[in-house]
Amino acid sequence: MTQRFLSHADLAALVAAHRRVIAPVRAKDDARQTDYLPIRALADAALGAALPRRSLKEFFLPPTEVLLSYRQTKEGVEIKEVPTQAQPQVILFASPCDAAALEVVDKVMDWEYRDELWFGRREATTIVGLLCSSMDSSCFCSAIGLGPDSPRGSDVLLTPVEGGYLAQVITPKGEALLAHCAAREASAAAVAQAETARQQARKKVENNAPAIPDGFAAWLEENFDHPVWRTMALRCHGCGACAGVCPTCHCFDIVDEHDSSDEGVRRRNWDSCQTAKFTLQASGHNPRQGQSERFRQRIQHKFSIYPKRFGEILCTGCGRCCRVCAGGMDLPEILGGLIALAKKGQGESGQ
Amino acid sequence: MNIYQPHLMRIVEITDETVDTRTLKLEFKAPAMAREFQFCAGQFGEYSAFGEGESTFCIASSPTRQGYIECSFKSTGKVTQALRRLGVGDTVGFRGPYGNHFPIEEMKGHSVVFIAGGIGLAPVRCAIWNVLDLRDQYKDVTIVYGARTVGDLVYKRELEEWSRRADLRLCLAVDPGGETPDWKGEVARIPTAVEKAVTTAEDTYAVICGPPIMIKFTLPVLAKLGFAAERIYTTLENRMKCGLGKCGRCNIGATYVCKDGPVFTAAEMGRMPQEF
Amino acid sequence: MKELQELAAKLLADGAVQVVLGYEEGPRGVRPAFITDPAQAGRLVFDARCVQNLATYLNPRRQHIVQLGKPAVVVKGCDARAIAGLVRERQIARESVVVIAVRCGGVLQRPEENAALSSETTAVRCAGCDAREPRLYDYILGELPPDPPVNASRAEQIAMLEKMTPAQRKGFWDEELSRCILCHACREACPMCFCVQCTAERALPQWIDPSPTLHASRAWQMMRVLHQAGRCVDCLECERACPEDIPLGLFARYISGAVEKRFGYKACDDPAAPAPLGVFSTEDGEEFIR
Amino acid sequence: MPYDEKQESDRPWSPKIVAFVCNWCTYTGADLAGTSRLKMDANVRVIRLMCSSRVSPLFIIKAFERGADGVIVSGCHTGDCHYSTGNYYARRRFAILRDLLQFMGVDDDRVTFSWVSASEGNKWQEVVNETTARVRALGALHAPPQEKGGETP
Repeated sequence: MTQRFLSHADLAALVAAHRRVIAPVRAKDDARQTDYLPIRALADAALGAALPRRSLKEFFLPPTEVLLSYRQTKEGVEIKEVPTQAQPQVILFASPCDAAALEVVDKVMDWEYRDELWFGRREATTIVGLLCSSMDSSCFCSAIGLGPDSPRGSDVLLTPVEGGYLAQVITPKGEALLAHCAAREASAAAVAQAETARQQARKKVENNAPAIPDGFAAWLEENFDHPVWRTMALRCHGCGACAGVCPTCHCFDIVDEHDSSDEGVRRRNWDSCQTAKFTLQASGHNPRQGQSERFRQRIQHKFSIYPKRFGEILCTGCGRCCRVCAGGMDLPEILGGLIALAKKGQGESGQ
Repeated sequence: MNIYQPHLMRIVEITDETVDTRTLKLEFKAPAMAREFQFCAGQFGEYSAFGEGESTFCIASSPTRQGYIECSFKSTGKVTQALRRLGVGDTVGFRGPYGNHFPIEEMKGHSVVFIAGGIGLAPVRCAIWNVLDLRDQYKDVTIVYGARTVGDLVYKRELEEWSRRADLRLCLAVDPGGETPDWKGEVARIPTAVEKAVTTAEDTYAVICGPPIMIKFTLPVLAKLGFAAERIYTTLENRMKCGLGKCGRCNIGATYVCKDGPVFTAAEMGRMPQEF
Repeated sequence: MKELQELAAKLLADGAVQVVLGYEEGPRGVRPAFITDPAQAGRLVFDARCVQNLATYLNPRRQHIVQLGKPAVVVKGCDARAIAGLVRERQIARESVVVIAVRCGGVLQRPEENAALSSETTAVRCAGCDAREPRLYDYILGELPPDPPVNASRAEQIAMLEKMTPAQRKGFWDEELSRCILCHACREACPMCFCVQCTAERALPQWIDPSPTLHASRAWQMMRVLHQAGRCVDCLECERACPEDIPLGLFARYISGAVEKRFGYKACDDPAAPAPLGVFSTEDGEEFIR
Repeated sequence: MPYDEKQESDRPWSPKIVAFVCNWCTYTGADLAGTSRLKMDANVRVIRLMCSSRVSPLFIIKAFERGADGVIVSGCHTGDCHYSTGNYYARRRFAILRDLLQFMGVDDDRVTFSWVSASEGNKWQEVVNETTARVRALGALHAPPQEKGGETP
């Protein structure tokens, strides 16, 4: 991994040189919040503010997107394909938990059938991550094996240092992005400063939740019928807000929409396993009857099913689900409880 | 062409099976697809009525009959009602084939018992015709099929045809109260009918499909007859959207019905979390 | 607080109820608690951070809560209006729930900040509250605290919107609702949204398009608000639940105001009060009808 | 595009108005207007319902969201309802709907509520022509729908 120094001017030039740059921007409706939005100039970006309300997911899997459009003709149906090639874009100052999430979701999107809509956007996007400094008590990335300085999913990772940034170039795409910037070797002082910043950042989240232990996925699978699930979701409203803000929740619905004329579109929309309708079968039978079962699915999918199928935890510890939950459901706390149960269970079976 | 884009198919024949169940016979519009399309018994597809959406059904026709596919569905929701409004010559979308299939090859040289309830005959029918079209490669073939009432039995013409064939045993049953005065079959629920019709599990595979409650009560009967759980095959139909392992709703624990299924052995189902 | 904990413990110990729905200290502030063991009653708290309307959990469709047994529920005077609403609309029987009302001195707009009540930090919904002294209860606790400072920001915002031209108002809502992802969290958190099947989820006919386009989001909110007109209890759980921070409370406040202005009805905690849109008067104004 | 705008984009814009009318009074009144050959703008599509109280606010919301620029709701005069009191309930609902539409930025002039009896062919003509003129002056309600979130590639 090469480390380079980028001045603010370098970065400003980089923003100016690209047609579409996304970065955290102060929310119009609430100055305390930020959103990932297109920017024109580096000064539009909000640095060191809160974690953006929504993750980067929507730039790759929009809340609603057209899969195809169709037209009824006398001869039958004509289908118009949607292009799978996307406009090039740069995501600047991505939070490491959001960047990592994309790589995690890549796995399912490439599972035997390749989702060209997702990968079209992934390939056209260069991600510049930034050492996280906006963590709060809801963050638990280190429990998942990531951290505020995790390079995962970023093409370039920036760490603020005196006068600019230390840039770690992680991928060839990152290299290409910085090709036009002056190649300045990072000074030893800058490298040391960055290392201190990373350590400090790591310390801030380390104690928010216990690390996921080995064998946790297997424990969850074995304990699918554990009584703990029955009362875990009492305060959950089943609203699915958590899925909307989650950087890794990727479940979707496919629907057709038409008007009275002969044209229409097929769309893919975000969906959530927390709603009753999600698994409701045509016969009226629902395999996941109640909120306890639905919440169990959420936890199982993230911490057992996905690890089992893809070797990855489907969570990056961004903490958004706890921040938005109207019922006060708290993922780090729930995980802590489950981990304690798992350890106790393993202790007992070991005796 | 992205993975969510369907192939266009033309409806060439419509058969009403019951008051609310209909079979569509479909042909690919693109000649290349019509020539090259291959599938295995038990696989499923996503059928679309344009403007209304997609619905998941198994392919009900046999892979031995090339050039067309058939699907049978009950009109319950938005898509199935829209499919029902279509006529011969109209266009539907099809994505597939998806999922795994029945062990048609593995079963060669052995006997097969097919057990189905209600519209559960559709996926089983696909396997039945596959076996019947290669009849000399299998030993005994037994079909136990039942429905709530005589009117709910599907594929009546084929039941008629099977009943006349000497190379298979057909046992038809309707639930008590569902019989008509001229009903000649059994008046019994499926588990009872299976007990009567099937005498041995020796060298035999079982293929079973029907409502969850029927499967629940038939499996113990098969076990009592001596069927190993690895030799009992069934097919699950969870709610699906993509059929490709992405949309995240058909899983039972870590098992994705669309990718690991829809065909499972009773042994596999026993190992899954009981969240059907 | 001690009074509340003792009462909860006693109700549970006596078997009068099997679960007490109240508030407890969570890892990130106060949150709903479900106490089934009298020994755990000490977890219950009540203060200005208790913003949630626990009546939402009384929805008879929430099977996993119904299974816990007969509930006692801790309510503020304003929350009691939702209980009255549920009783009025035959969702629960009054005697099926033990209402523990707490005299309220106002709650916070942002409970996570745990600031002192001021004209900026008090919840907007406390402005104009006439229910601090609850009237619907089985037990009532605490002394009536002094009036909280008034946070007029919501009223000011409505006044500002009313001053705009229709095109400006449409622009305002288009911008806000463009964030909507149709997750329906506003519905799930609402104590008065208890339909077995929501119109938004009906496919036959499809009234509201399921995709979160601006058109569908707008249609969804209008439908929701109209269905709440005269039923809304003004608890603003919808706004609190919205992951996109859409100011849904503006709708709630505005429509309640409209119902009050036109029909003289205000959300109340009397289960016998008529639903304003379920009745009529021959004298109703029709200045808008040609 | 799921909406009509694209198809009709070649033609000059003309308002689309949907009228929900009751079977007993307004529909008969509109019929009278027709048989009397009263001159009316051709922008109004009439949907007949049994009573003005059958008009769910959803109908109106849906009409607007699906491309209508104006809506007319019309029934029997109060006291004349075929079902005695249907229009009294409807009147309450419309009052609230009107307030909400206003709050959402839909101009008052886009929605006309009226009572037109079976003998008031002339009044129906006026309602149609006035509403059309007002909506025409306001222009189209919605711009064509746009994609949200990540740009469609």
